Formats: sequence, structure tokens, C-alpha cells
Amino acid sequence: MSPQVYGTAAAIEGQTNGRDDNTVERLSSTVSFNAYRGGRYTHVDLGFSREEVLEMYRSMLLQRRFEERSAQMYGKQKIAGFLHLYIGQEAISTGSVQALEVGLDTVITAYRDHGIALALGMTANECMAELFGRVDGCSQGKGGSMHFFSRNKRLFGGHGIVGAHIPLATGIGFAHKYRGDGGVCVCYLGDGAVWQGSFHESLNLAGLYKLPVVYVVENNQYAMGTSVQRAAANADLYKQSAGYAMPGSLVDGMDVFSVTRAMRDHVAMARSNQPSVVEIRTYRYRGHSMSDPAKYRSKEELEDQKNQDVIIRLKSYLLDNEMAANGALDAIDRSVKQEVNESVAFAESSPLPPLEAIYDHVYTEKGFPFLR
Amino acid sequence: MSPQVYGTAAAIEGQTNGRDDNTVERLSSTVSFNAYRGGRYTHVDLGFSREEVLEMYRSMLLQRRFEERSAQMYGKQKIAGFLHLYIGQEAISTGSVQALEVGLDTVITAYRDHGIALALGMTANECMAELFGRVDGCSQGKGGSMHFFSRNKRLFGGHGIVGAHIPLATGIGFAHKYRGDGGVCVCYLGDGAVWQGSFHESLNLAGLYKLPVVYVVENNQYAMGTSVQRAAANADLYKQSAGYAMPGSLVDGMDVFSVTRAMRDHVAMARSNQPSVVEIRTYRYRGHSMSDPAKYRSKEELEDQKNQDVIIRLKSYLLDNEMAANGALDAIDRSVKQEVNESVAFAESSPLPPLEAIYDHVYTEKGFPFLR
Amino acid sequence: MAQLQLREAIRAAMVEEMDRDTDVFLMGEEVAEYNGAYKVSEGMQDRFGSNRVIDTPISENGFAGLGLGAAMCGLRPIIEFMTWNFAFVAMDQIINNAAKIRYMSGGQFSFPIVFRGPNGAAGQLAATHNSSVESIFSCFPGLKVVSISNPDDAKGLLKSAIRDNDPVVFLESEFMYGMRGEVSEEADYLIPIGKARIAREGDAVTIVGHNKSYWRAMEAAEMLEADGYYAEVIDPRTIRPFDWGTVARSVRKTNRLVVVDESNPFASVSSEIAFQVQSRCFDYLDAPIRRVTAKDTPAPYAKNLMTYYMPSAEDTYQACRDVLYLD
Amino acid sequence: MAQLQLREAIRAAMVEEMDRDTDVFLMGEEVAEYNGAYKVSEGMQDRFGSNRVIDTPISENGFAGLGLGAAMCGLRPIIEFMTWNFAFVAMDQIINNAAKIRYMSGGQFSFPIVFRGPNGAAGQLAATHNSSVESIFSCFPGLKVVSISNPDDAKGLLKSAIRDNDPVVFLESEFMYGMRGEVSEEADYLIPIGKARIAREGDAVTIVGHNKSYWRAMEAAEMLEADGYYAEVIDPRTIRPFDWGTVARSVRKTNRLVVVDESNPFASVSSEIAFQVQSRCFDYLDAPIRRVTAKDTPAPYAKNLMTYYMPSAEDTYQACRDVLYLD
Ligand SMILES: Cc1ncc(C[n+]2csc(CCOP(=O)(O)OP(=O)(O)O)c2C)c(N)n1
Ligand SMILES: Cc1ncc(C[n+]2csc(CCOP(=O)(O)OP(=O)(O)O)c2C)c(N)n1
Ligand SMILES: [Mg+2]
Ligand SMILES: [Mg+2]
Repeated sequence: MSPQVYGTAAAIEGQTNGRDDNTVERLSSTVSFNAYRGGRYTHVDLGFSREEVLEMYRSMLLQRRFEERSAQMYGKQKIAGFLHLYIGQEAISTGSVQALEVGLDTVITAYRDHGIALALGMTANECMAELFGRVDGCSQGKGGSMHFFSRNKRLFGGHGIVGAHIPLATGIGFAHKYRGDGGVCVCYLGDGAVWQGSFHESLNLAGLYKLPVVYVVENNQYAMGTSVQRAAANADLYKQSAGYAMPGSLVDGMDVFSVTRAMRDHVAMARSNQPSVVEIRTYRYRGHSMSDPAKYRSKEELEDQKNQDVIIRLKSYLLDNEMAANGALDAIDRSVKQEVNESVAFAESSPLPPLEAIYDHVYTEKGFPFLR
Repeated sequence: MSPQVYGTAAAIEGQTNGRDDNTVERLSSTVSFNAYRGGRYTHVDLGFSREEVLEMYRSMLLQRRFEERSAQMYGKQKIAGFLHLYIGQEAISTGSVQALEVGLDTVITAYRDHGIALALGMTANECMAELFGRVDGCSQGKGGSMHFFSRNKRLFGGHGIVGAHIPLATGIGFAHKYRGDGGVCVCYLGDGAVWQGSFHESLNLAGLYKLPVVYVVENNQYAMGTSVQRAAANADLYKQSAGYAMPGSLVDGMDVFSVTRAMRDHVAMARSNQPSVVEIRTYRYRGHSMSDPAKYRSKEELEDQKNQDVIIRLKSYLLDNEMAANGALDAIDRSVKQEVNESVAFAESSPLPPLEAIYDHVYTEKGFPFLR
Repeated sequence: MAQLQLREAIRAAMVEEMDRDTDVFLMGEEVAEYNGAYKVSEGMQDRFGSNRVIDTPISENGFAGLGLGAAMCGLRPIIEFMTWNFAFVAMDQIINNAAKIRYMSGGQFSFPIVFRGPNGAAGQLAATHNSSVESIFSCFPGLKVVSISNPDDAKGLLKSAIRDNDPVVFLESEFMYGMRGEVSEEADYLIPIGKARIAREGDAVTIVGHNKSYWRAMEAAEMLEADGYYAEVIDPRTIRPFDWGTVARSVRKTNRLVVVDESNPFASVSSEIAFQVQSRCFDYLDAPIRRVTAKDTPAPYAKNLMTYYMPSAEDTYQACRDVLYLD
Repeated sequence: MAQLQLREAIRAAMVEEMDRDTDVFLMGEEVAEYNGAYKVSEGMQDRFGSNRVIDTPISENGFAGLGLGAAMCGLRPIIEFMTWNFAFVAMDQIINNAAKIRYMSGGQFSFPIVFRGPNGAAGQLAATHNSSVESIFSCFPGLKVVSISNPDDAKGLLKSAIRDNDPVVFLESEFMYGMRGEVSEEADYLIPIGKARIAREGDAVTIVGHNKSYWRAMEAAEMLEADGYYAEVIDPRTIRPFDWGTVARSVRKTNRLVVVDESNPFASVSSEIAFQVQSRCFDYLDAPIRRVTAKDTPAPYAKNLMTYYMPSAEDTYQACRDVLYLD
């Protein structure tokens, strides 16, 4: 081998620390990652006012109640197809929105998308109407639960094919940079999506082109019935970043403040065109979708996790720090419930799309000659 | 986050060394890899007899002369399609075959496959006849240069779609383990193939199922006209192993002894069901294929590399160590040239497949009702 | 005869073949511990152990290729796609490797493998979860494509597919998994690949339909019978190779053909049937061949649109009346 | 009119559109520093810089998706596949994302993107390097598919494709890149997507052929002329949407149709043409529709087999004689 080739390797490695049997050398280096534990950050550290924290509380509750109601409506067959609930993961959507410039920055996620949609400020009305398959839905009834979109809030979907949206995120980041608009793209994916090749191709492209993208792995411990340990050769998902020479972090997803702090750091990196990977450990309380009895985990495990509930935790924080009284928090809950109830009424009264709308939105072109 | 989740992370990391700003912790760990430098191993270290070394010399020369002759034949339009020459990389094929049990172990590679075919003991005749598209070719004239196969030598191809053979290798390894036949699969791929998702999916599957596969990246510095640096977010390709918690090594591919040593170590790991990644740094002297003028690199770079030539280097070794005289080495060259000349005559005289053979080998089933 | 659900018939085929031949194994997402996303493989991990019933990460390209590599070594993998919609990420493995390597190797390496899973629409799942892939795979010489409409065929054809030495794309249906039907209990019940089934005899019009569409064909035939016309209904069962003889013989008798196919229309199986039948039965056709397909759009979510999207028995009935010049 | 090679015409279209609109960029393997694997993009990196002419790693799925994400933001990417054979690893992005997201978003996000590269056979490259993908992509509503046969069309259609707000699959040919032809120098030379070209008028038989097959059609027409028969040759130019009107009008005049299509036959474009024409021209057809396609096998390497594999002018000529009942 030519000396310069080894030169490169050595330079990158930093050191060559001896041989293990007189002939084989060891190349060693240190890799490090950030960790954002729960219970470390106060709202003061993060610069949040009392009102802002209450707003976050309200947002998490809205996501929770919206989905509880959706589940009921699914039972009543008002909603069909797949319905994947985000319940338990609301700190991720809510915390990360605190790091974003909504309207400039872009967001894309998989099919478990109600939480982020509401956190971004999409209305319960347009979301519920979409679940009902009505014209006033955020995707005009064409997409359903898995395919929430909002041009306005820059939510680029809601995507049902595991891993398929990750290259899109990479391209959205590319567009931010190409245009120099200062925005960044946040891409959420499940722990299961890490093992799609599209994730790896995307990380390499983002690292190579230095794109403003944050890849956020929402590790809720399971991909359907498969735990991370049963899917991963290396269960520390944040370490994937190292293969692409980019920063990686591990975050406690049961604490909305930890998420906020981590996402602010990573969004800031992205703003200076440094892509990165964030693994946020969380838990989904419900089954994978409505048909999943979730027998693959124990009751104890689930109860343990519910004790960490993100909403109860923030509630205790508000009470403990005397930022709000019980009554005020109850009032928020009532107002959220009312908002959700109204969204159901709104969805019920929104019309079904007319049959000819089946041909709308296939092409931008008007009058495309479909085969009929 | 539940304490046990962090528990896991901390345990894997080994240590948590402080915070960088009072709130964000660093998780650090050491990753290490083996390095097999050139010029470190003698044939005695490796237990090779003089005859065995001469046999390796002959094999490398055969690969070289075979391809030089193929290039001529391509110029005369006896060979068509794509022709990718291995010239410069022969230490990899030759060194790794020393680590294999030919007939038990399995080998699969991309389209730059002549070298490994000959190193495995496939005859110049069957290889040249394949290039000529004749019935006596190793793939009966159906595959051409990119698709050498030998059931006998357990060469599972010759594959033209970059990265597509890597999952096959994973499955071949799976079959070794399923059957418990003690064999291992060695999968060669180019530096360019590392950025196909199929590589990453395969590493994860192999790591998860503990499959007996060695993934060998033949890093010849370029994928067509794209240097590794221009394709990789992280140009140390062997480090990809870390993401899948498997061993990785960096090897000097210009020294056949270093390759032998490294491959023996990694094949041994595979035999105990530990998959791994080996990056072997090498260089191709010719263009990517016959039509490539290779303007993307400097004359100096090429000359530098040729000074490291694997064959000249082994020749010097033989002469310096008085293991063979110049005359004996020349005789080997003459015999190799004759073998190659005969293969051309053989190929010329082998018949073209009959036209009806176009329907052979599509299905195992006889009498499949093709549309005609 | 046993009364089995479609999923049970598929499972019975797999279990029998795995009992018979230790080279057969099942691999896919959630097939083992979860007992199958649609419970097709329920109990199989318990029976055969986790070395032969194997869960995978969500890496379709990787595990489809893994199956192919194992098949090259003589194993007989059954690779389950949770649905065929997720096979597009594994397309290259199926099209470039499964279909072509045997050819490129001059016949040295074969692929005794089955790729199976539910195909086509499964309700209000929107555009990416309702693809019909039969025409896509049938294009490619080297593959065989089977599509089933009932439990008995499922068992007999899947057993044949598992024993076949060529790669078989085996298309099931999420909607039909719960459907019950009589299933042969013959010891070695094998239905040959490549033979259509005449499900109902008639002389007025031939209706061809596979998978779910077969049932639309049967419903339309009943509606026609009320009008006094007897339709001949053919379930092709195998798409590649297609049993042209059976269809052509029928059309020479009925002089009319309607194809029901839930694929999007362009270059679909129905197109190929039209080509072949006009070519083989030119002088026998008394009316243009009609087809009833999914709309020429992606699949929508909204309930009314999704119903409208799918080919219906009513539309099939109307197409039959049209080719009979009844209105 | 300028005399340009096909590759130069394609380049001219890209250069003009990139001059006109900074949202247009070109991305693909070896498109920039190497000047294109087939020199289609020669000089473009020098002209537009490496921010707009961008080399990629060998990650088709990744960069196809990157292009789509950029298109969702309103950029107008031109994504080059070195050849379409390598698009199978990116199939999911094209089929599930490019074709369907606009629909699923209720029209909120569009995909003004062109995927382009050489399609079909390119000589003795064996099975994985000779795929014709037009029927595969034409299946999918949401995509447009253009296939070109000459430099002038290449320029006019590619400019239209780049300006189109929907995703366009643009099919070229490695074999034809060096072919010279007259190309319009009009300032804004746009050929509408969806309009066929009648290349040669005649009354005896209609021959439809696109891309390389167009030239087989023209050669066959000349051979027929020597026999005293005038074939009408139609180059559809766009496969999706297909200009059925032009073909149907021609068949109503000639009463006979031969389709040349270098795809494998099953469920190919030729199948769809057969369906549509028998449906639209049933009473006008004096003979069954014939087609001349690649063999129903993977593509072989050996020279004689590869020649035999491809549809030839002679076979096309013979098919015309057959439908004219001349032998
Ligand atoms: C390519 C693909 N394969 C399989 C599926 C079926 N599927 C849907 S969700 C899912 C699990 C994904 O788990 P994860 O990524 O962890 O996300 P989570 O559901 O936990 O949010 C699977 C296998 C799919 N939609 N796409
Ligand atoms: C999926 C795919 N994309 C693109 C190509 C075209 N192609 C053939 S070889 C090659 C370069 C591969 O480089 P590398 O993996 O480093 O192997 P090397 O040629 O150096 O041996 C490319 C881009 C292909 N064959 N397959
Ligand atoms: Mg998960
Ligand atoms: Mg290389």
C-alpha cells in the first residue's frame, strides 16, 4: 500500500496504539455523543415563560385527547384504514416544535403523524375531518390518518412506507440550502425505519452535501411487535451517526424540556449546514395500530412507562413549581376536550368528496386524459 | 425516560465523562479496528512453502496476462459489452483464496470478476470462452464478462447491479449456517457499493443473525470517476462495521501476504459465525471499463501506484529472499502466456450458442410456455 | 374436505411443506413471535422453532435478497412481504436477481423460492397501500406469478409453488384471509401452476377474473343469470404462465370477453389478455373485449371514493350486457 | 435547424432550461466532473457550477428521493439514472412517492421533476442491463412517461418535461446518443407531451413504434414500399398519456396494426395498444393486431442470441405482410 493511503487512515484515527500479536496493529479512536437526560432542564434554563409552558401543556393534552377521541370514532367506524396513535410520545412533537421556526422550517414524518400535526398548529378540525375522509380534511380526504399534509405549516407528510420519506427529507434539506432560505428540515422516523437502506443512503448524502437536516429517531422500543433488540445488530441507534461522521445524541423523550434542549442544539447545527442524528427514547402506550393487542410486552413494562407519562410529568412540574393551580389545569383539559368534540362535529358535517374528485390531484395538469 | 433505558445506554457506553456545559452529558467510547499494513508479513509467518508462494505468483500473473489479452480481444471486437479489468488488484483475489477452503466456502463479487474467478481455479479457457460469448464459457455465453459463475468452484457470480449481490451473500451465509456445513461466504464489493442501502441492510441482518460472512470492500479509490472522498461522508469505509457492532479491519491490498493474513483472521471469525467488514485499499490501473480514459486522476498518481505493483512486489520478494531466480520467474510468465493464448484459441473454436438456446436457463421447468 | 379460512389454508400448505422438507423455511416481518401481521403464520414458530420461522427487521430489500442467496444454495425459502406494497423497495432483488441470475449463470444456480403476501386493495389505506403488482412481475421472464381466489386453490397452489424450482410470486389478499371454503385433505394436494379453472360454465360471455376480482366475476354471472344469460367464469389462477388455451377455447364458444382486474388499467394483465385473445380468437369475437379495472388514479382514502375506485360486480355485469348488446 | 447528436439535443434542452430558470438543477452519477457516463451533460458543470450540476454516490434510492423532496419545495430537479436498469433500486421512490404523494396530500405538494436516462437494450450487456421500463412506469397514474426517437423530439419534449409540473419519466437510448438529426433552433421549442407524431403516411397498415423501435418501424415501412404497400408509421412519443386518437384514426384508415416494442411482451405497452385499438376500432380491423417485441426471455450476452432477442425490421416487415395476408 502506498504510504499516503495509510497516512490518511492514521491521520483520521489519531493514534495507533500498539499491536495485539506483534503483527496486527490496532487503530483506535474515541467516539462521543451528547446525552440529554430527563429531569435536568427547567423552563428557566430554556427561557420559557409560564405562559409558554402552559401552552406546551395544552398542546400535549390536545394531542392526547384528540387521539383518545379518534380511537373511539374508529370503534364507531367513523374512521377506517390504519390508525396509529402517538399517545405517550407527545413530548417529542411538542418539545421539538419549540426549536423550530414554524412556517420556515419543514417537518416530515411517518404514518404516526397526528401529534406533530397538532403540535405544529394544524387545527383539530382539519385533522379530524381527514380521519373521517371529508373534503375539509387536511388532505381533502385523500390521505387519511397516515397522510396528514399541510403546506401552510410546512408539514410534508405523513408517510406510510417505512423509510421512504427519509430521502424526501434529505431533498427538502437540499432545497433549503439551494435556496439559502435559512430553514432546516426535521425528519422523524421510527426505530424500525433505521434498518431500511434509505436511511443510510440519506445520512451519507446529507453528510456529503452538508445539508440542514435533523434525523430524529423516535425510538418507542418497538416496530410493530419487534423490539429494537430483535431488529438491530447494534441497538444504540444514535451511534449510526458515527458512520457518517456526524453528531449524534441520545435524548430522554419522556421529558419535554430535554427534548426541547436537544432539538434546539441540533436545529442550530442544521442551520449551519451540519446534519445530525438524534435518538429520542420514548414509548407508545397503545398497540401499533388499532388491531394490535400488543401481547409482545408485559403489563408491568407498560405500567412502568405510564408512570413516566409526559403529561403527568409536566403537570407535576407546573404544580410543584406553583406555576399553575389544579383548577387552571383542569380548565385547560376541559377546553381541549371541547375543541376535540367540536372537531368531531365539524368532521361529521363536512361533506364526502364528490365522486368526480377521484380524478383530482393526480396531476397538476387539467384535463389529463385518464383511461376510463 | 425510565431509568432502565438509560441504564442500557450507559452500560453499553461504559462511561459518562462529564458534561460540556453543565447540562449536556457526553457519552464516549473507544472503537478499534485491526490494521494489516504491507511489508509486515513473510511467507514463513504465514506458513507458506516456497512452492505455494510461486503458485501465488503464477496465479497473479495469470490474472494479469489473461486480462491484458482480453483487452486486446476487446479491441478486435471479439469481446463486447462492458469489460472491467482487475489489473492492479490481483493481491486481493490471490491472498484471500489462501484463506478459503475452495469447494466448501463460497464467493460472490461484482462485475470486476475475472481475477477472483481465475484465483479460485476456474480455467482460462472457460473464462475466455465466456468473454467470447460461446457455449463453453463458464456461463454458457449467457453472462459475459460481468457474470462469471461456477457452481464447481462455488463462485456465485459476477453481478452487474452495484450492491445487489450483497444481500445474496448474506443469504448464502445464512444457508451455510442453516445447514451447519461449516462454510463461510466471502462477499467482495467496491468502494462505490458501500453507499447502496443493500450493504447496510445486509450488515444489520448478518450482525443480527450472526451469519458467517466476510464483507470485503475492495477500495480501489474510485467508483467510475468518483473518488471515495467525493462519495463518502466518512471515507474510512472499514468503520461502517462499528454501526453494526462487528469487527472491522483495514488492509494493504498491495501486499498479498497482508491480505492473506487479514482474510485468514476474518474467515476464522466467520467460521464461528461472527460476520465482519474488511476494507482492502488497492488501485486499478486501467479505466473503469474499456471506454473510460480515466481523466479524473493524474499521471503521477497512477505511476506512484504502479510502483507498488503487487506482482513486481512479490517478484522482488522472491528474488530478494532467493526463493527463485529470474529465469524461473520468466518461465512462469511464458507458461502463463501460453495458457492465455490457448484460451483464446479455445474460445475462438467454441461454438456460438444455437438460437433456440435463448429459451434455455430461463426456468428449470422444461417446456415452459413462452409467449412467442 | 375441511372448512378452512384462506389464511389457514395458506398456513396448512406451509406447515405441510415444512414438515416434509427441512430445507423450507419462512422469513418475514412479524411472522414468528407475533404470529403474522394477519395471523397467516400463527403457531408456526412454536412448531418449527425460530431457526425456521424467522422475524426480520424492516429491510425488505435485504431479506428478499437473503432469501435469494439461500435459494441459490438449494434452500427453499418462503419470504413473506407483510403486503406487496412493501416489495417496491425490494424490486431490484426480484427483478434483477430472482428473474435473471439463473439465465446469466447458464443455468448453474436456481431459485426455488416463494415470495408471498397480500396483494391489491385492502380498504381505506390510501394510495401507497393498495397496489396490485401482478402485471409488474409478470413482465419479467424468469418469474412465475400465481394469484389465488379461494382456500382450496391457495393450499394446492402454494404447495406447488414451494416445490417449484423457479421463483414464484404468490399473491394473496388481506380482504380474503378470513374467507372460508372447502379445502382438500388429500395427502399431497398439488394444483399445477399454469392451469386455469373454469369456475362456472356458460355460453353467453366469458368473464375472466383472478383474486378478489374472481368474486366480482361470479357475482356478475349471477346477475346475468337472472337476465337469462349464462356467463362462463374463468379464474386464471396463474398469471405467468397464463393458460391462454382455456380462455381462448371459452371465447371461441361465447364470442365475448369481459376481464375484471383490480389493477390500474394501463399495461395490466387485462391488457395482455386483450392482446392474446384478439390474436387467438380474432374471427370469433362478436364484440370488443371489455375490461373492468380500478380507476386510472391512485387509490383514495375517503370511503365513497374508494368504493368508486374498485371494479364492482355491477360494472362487470354492465360490461357483460354491453358486449351482449343488451342495452 | 442545427445538426445535433441526440446527446447534444438533450444537453441543449437542459442547458436552455437551466439558463432560463435557476430552480432547475441536474443530479446523478458522474454527471458533473466526468461530464456524464455517456457525455450527455458534457460541459454542464463548467457552465453552471457544482451547486447545480451535482455528482452523487451510487445511491439511486437516496438521490431519487432527494430529487423528489427538492421538487416538493418547488425546485425542478433533473435526476439522471446512468441507465434505467439502475432505477429498480429506486422504484419505491418513483412509484410510491413521485406518483402518489400529490394525490395523498390533496394536491398540496407537486413534483416538477424529470427522471431521465437511457432505457432498453444497449448491446451485449446481458440480462440486468437491458431492461425496458416503459410499461412498468406507465401503469402508475401520477407519472408521465415520454420516450424519444430522435434529436428534435428529444429537445422539444425534454424542455416540455422540465417545465411540466408533474413527474416525468424520460426515456432515452444509449444506442441512439450518437445519432444525428436536425433540431429546431426556435427560441422556445416545446413539443407538447401527449401528442403522437405521424412520421410517414400510408394506407396499407399502421405501424406504431417508439424509441429505437421507431426506426425498426421505418425500416419495415421502406421494405414494404418496395412491395408496393404504404405503411403509416406513428411514433407515440409519449407513452403516458398515450395519444389514442392519432393511432385510432390511422387504424380506421389502414384497418391493420403492427406494434414494435422492444420490451418483453407480457403486459407491455404493446398489450395496452392492442386493448385500446380493439376497443376503439373493433369494426375496422381486418386482421388481428400483431406485435414484434423482444423475446419472452431475459437478454442474453452472446452476440447471435442478442441479435435474435431484439425485435428486427425484418420481423416487423413480416408481421406487416401477415396482417396484409400477403404470404
Ligand atoms: C417498507 C415497509 N415495510 C413494512 C411496512 C409495515 N409496517 C408499518 S409500520 C411498521 C413498523 C414500524 O415501526 P417503527 O419504525 O418503529 O415506527 P412506530 O410504529 O414504532 O412509530 C411496519 C413493519 C411498511 N409500512 N413499509
Ligand atoms: C445500481 C447501479 N448503479 C449504477 C451502476 C453503474 N456502475 C457500474 S460500476 C459503477 C462504479 C462502481 O464502483 P465501485 O463499487 O467502486 O467498483 P469498482 O468499479 O471500482 O470495482 C457504476 C456507477 C450500476 N451498475 N448499478
Ligand atoms: Mg417504533
Ligand atoms: Mg472502486
